[in-house]
Amino acid sequence: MIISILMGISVAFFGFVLQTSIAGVNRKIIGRVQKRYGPKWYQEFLDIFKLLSKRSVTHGWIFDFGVIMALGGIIATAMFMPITNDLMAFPGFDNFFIFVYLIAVGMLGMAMSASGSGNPLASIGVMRALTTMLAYEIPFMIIVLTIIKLTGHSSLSEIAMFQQTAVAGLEFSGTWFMIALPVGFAVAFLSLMGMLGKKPFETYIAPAEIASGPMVEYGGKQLGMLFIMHEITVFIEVSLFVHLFLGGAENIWIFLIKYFLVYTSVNLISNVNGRFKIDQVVVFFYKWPLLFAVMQAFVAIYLGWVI
Amino acid sequence: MASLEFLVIIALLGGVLAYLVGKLSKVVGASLTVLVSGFIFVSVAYFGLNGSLDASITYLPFVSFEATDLYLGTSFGILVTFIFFMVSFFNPYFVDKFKYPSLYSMFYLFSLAGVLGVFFTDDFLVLFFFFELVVWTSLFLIPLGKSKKAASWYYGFSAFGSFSLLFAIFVMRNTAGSFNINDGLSMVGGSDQILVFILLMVAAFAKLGAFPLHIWLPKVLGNSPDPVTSVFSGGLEKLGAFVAVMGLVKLAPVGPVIEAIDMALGQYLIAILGALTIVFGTLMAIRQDDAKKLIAYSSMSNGGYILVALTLLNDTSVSGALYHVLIHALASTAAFLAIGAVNRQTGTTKMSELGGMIHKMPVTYIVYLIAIISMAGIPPMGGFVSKWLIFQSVINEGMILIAIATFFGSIGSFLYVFRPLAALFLGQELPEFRKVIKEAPFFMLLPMIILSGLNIFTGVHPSVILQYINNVLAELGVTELGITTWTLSGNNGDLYPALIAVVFGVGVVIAFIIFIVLKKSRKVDLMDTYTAGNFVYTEELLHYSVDFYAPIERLYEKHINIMKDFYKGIAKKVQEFGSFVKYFFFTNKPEITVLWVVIVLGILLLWGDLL
Amino acid sequence: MNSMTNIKYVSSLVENRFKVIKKEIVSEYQISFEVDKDEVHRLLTLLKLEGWIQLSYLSAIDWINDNEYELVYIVMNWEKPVHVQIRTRISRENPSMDSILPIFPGCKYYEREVHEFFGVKFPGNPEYAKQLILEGWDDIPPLRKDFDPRAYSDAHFAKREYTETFVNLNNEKSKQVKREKRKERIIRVRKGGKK
Amino acid sequence: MESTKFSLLTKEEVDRKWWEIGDFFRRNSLWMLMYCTGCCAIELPPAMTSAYDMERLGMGPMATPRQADVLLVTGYLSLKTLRRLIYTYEQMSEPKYVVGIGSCTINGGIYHDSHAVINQLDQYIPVDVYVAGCMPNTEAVMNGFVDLMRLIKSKKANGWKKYHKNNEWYKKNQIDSLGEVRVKDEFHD
Repeated sequence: MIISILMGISVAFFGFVLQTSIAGVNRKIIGRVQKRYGPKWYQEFLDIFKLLSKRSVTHGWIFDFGVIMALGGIIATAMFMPITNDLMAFPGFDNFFIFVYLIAVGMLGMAMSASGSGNPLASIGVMRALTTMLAYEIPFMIIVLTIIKLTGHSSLSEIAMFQQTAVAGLEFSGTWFMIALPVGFAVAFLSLMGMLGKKPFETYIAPAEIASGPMVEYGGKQLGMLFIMHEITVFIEVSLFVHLFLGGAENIWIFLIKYFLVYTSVNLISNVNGRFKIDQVVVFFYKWPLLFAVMQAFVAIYLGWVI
Repeated sequence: MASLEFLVIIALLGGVLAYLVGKLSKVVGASLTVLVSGFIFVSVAYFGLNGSLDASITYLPFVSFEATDLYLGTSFGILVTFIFFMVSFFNPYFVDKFKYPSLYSMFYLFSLAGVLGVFFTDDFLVLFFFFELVVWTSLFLIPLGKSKKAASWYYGFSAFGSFSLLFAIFVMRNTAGSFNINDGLSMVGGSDQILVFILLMVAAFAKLGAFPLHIWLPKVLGNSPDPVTSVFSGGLEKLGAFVAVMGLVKLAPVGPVIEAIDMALGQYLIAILGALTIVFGTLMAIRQDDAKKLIAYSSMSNGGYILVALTLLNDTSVSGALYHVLIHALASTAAFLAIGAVNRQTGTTKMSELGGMIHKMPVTYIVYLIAIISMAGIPPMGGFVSKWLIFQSVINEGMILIAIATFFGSIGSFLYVFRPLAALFLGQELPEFRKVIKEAPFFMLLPMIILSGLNIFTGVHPSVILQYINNVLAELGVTELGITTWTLSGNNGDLYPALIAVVFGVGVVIAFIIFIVLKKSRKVDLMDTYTAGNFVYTEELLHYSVDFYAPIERLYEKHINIMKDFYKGIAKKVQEFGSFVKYFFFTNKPEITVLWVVIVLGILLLWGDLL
Repeated sequence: MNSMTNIKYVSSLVENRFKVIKKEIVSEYQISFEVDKDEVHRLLTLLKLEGWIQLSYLSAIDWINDNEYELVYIVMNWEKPVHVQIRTRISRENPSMDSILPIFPGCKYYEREVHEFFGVKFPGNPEYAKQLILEGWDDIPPLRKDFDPRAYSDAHFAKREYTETFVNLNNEKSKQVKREKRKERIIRVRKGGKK
Repeated sequence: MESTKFSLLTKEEVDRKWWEIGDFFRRNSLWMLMYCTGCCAIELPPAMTSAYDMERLGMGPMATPRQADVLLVTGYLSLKTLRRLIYTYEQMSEPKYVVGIGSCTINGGIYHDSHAVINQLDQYIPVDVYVAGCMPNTEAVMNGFVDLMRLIKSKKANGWKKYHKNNEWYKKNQIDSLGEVRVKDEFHD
């Protein structure tokens, strides 16, 4: 038990280091796309440690407690995440729903803390974040429903294994769901962009509009902890995607490559986009992605048409 | 051995006694409800769990109770008496505000007696009698609050439900030959079965406040006094779930089986209605301004989950439904009690008028926080386990449309439960409440803390309770859920709730260590916030609580009155039809009467032999 | 072309009914009339009825040599694209002008601004004396010609002191006199200033 | 025994070491709050975008004073603006630095004789780096930032400490020029 928990903590730490480095590399890539030199690849680390070294302000106990709850919830979620087929802390309990709902603890903590700061812009940001969540989760969940129904497992590593090797008795096994469910993949990719708060859907951050939304009152260590939380959240969401659609990973290098590709493509796409209004986000997700998700689910579950 | 009859008589006599004592002293009369309901809860729980409840009848006429092995009734009975007991702690504090305080105590205990009767009887007529007892007593509890009209809405829908229940009873009596519940439900068949199914479902929907019979629920829950609201949400609504279990699980599945999803048509239609209940409740809850109404709509939405889960009829779903009944009773009662405490201290539950209660009422805040975490289905609280079970079965059946609704309800619940949290407790501390507000008195906090503890316990160690629910499943003829001491196994994966709680604890400890080793923060005032450099001196200007979800409300606000307009339209059509009939049949114009006489005579002359 | 007919229309409209002291066609979209102080309200009422429904601007000019303020009202018509300037002169001693609040309610803030920067009083506007832009101003209104901004600046704001000395090349007599006056005023302000 | 090579560090020395490590992070990740009061702000877009690319130094714009490290004052400051600037400066989390860009912040520039514009910024809040010029070149602006980094490295950029130490002096100057910093009228309720 203790070893498993230590293992989980190291998974969370690995996720933090990995995502922070890849985010730095991505900043460099985006810089090059914009014909700039770009920052150092370890710039994100510098930013986070700088924030942790500053002296911040606090608005009362709920302001701090929310931040602790947010970071704690996200670390706990990351501890369940499998990295490769056999590199995980709690084999058998990496249930998909744990990730979806345990991540919400972190979100709730952050929302609570932001509202507790007494700044109206923070509350507006929280409102927008929750509304965006209502928009992107449902198409994503429908696609995941399809996957769980097809594989018969809700455990991430089992789903990944299912995609890696073709077993004789199992239908559809052996192909990545990225290829098996192409429409679903596209929908889930859009949802992933919403989850990561990337650009057409970054309505709840909107620095020029509501002064970075929920984070408006944070500075110093609270903001640093929220940055760590954000990096781990991105790690969870992207690796969720890797395991669900890209067939997981046999070893750590494959995981790194897949992870890098998914995150970089999300980033590149988001960088050529503007920003939606909040009601546009909802209408967008409930129009085509939801329709296509339902179509894909129907076709795959009832008709059995899977590539 | 404790006799059920004895408990019912205790409740009734206690009610009368509370009335008499309440005439002398309001508070003592109300405190009597705590003692009586506490006694009843303890005896039901102790003897019920031992399986040694006595069903024999000596004094009460016509009444008969089930033999001891009734797990379903016992589990519901323990839950609802527990809710009554917990809420009764609030009675002494609220009884001053009522117009008829002694009557309040009496009716409170009478409805407890009714609830006991409903859950433990084996006779349909007795069930109907106690059902009506609950309806009539609770009917008089509602108008003690803000609105008398809410009571009439409640009465209208309840009467509709009661009559359809009565009709179903008569139909079953016709086939089974006796009023015995199990005989009636198992022997009825053919077209009678469809009729009984529909009638029972109407009764269940009316009591549970499910779409399309939901209109009374927010009105009653929003307007009745706070303890009554809590009792309704945690206790009395569960009568509907009880009737739904009868109709959906005990009765054989109704209608032709749909091949693709392997489900009977009747069940599927109920599942669709349940899904609509979830979506409708969620959307309406998002746009409420009154915190009580908001939680009321959330109760409606959770009722939808129970219905959806009961229709699926497999081990995970039925156990999920029964567990959800428990979880929702605990969570929504805790939430209503927390809001009730705020209401008592401030005098309002409008979210646009309140703010910053956390600084004065931190315990109430924590209670509410735990309650909403459970309600939104976030681990490590109980709501996660029940929602996990329900999702497992929904996904396993592959029902896409139902799944959309359940996912929507679950994500939407984050939205609406967060709203009172932000508006009542967080945000700026408004000056008009700053001085007068104190934390609620200890005996109000006690039930809230107990409920919170149970909310956590149900999420960390659900096996104990699910073990008991497995007995209920066996009794209902459903396969039992796979449980070990710590893990649950669903259709496509296992869950280890305690592990999640431990890991969450580890995460929080790590975060806390990071927080504590870093430099200490400088404390600033709540008003010292980023305002783009402007000087703001008024708290209201920095408190965002009016029209919180305006952007998303705007997308559907034109369509919110659909059901109300539908009922109004029906009422109008009935009225028109009535005047039409009146014009032709009950007119005072002689020529029309003559015409009818001629037509009737003509028909008799021509086809009289056939009639 | 059409615009010139608009100009003609408005000038005939005004000149037939009012005694115009001075008329100037600024451009094909703008015309200016100078009228007597008493006629402003009637003229603005007429123009509003004729479609000049928007008060675009209200300001003042300080003609210190004439010992007069000139108030300028600019109104705009959305159908006939012509800005009409109504100019009127009021005395500089105890300057006062009846408010046009009943005609154009939007003048509320313009009048407050003019009062703040020139000290013109607007009886009829209950709030004209309230502070609008200058927060906590304690001197004579700053856009008056007899207000010396430099002296105010020297008295209130610390100047950077340089160790090097600079020679003033343009050392004419008249400037010296001015400088002397300014110094006196600085001392006066420092003594009399509220701060 | 008297020749112990490895002596324990005292608490001050440990603190100093930590502070130096912190300084390394701080100078490589300067987040700016741009208080674009005047025309010098036009020099910031070229400094941020591909021409000079501020991000390679780890600098970037931030939305609120709580998150920022550097307060950038670009150009003249009217009395009204100065009130807000002081309020904003006090909201920033420490350590915090101020960069004044343009002549107006140094001695009033071309607005030196205006009744509404202050002349010398460092009378009211401590300024770490000035960038002279009306307006300064983008190279000069970038150079100013590099100077600030150098100052942080050599521990000379301690304006925020001065503000604590000489708080009464700053407050007196503010009150002398502004009357009161936090104004209250009909627009602030």
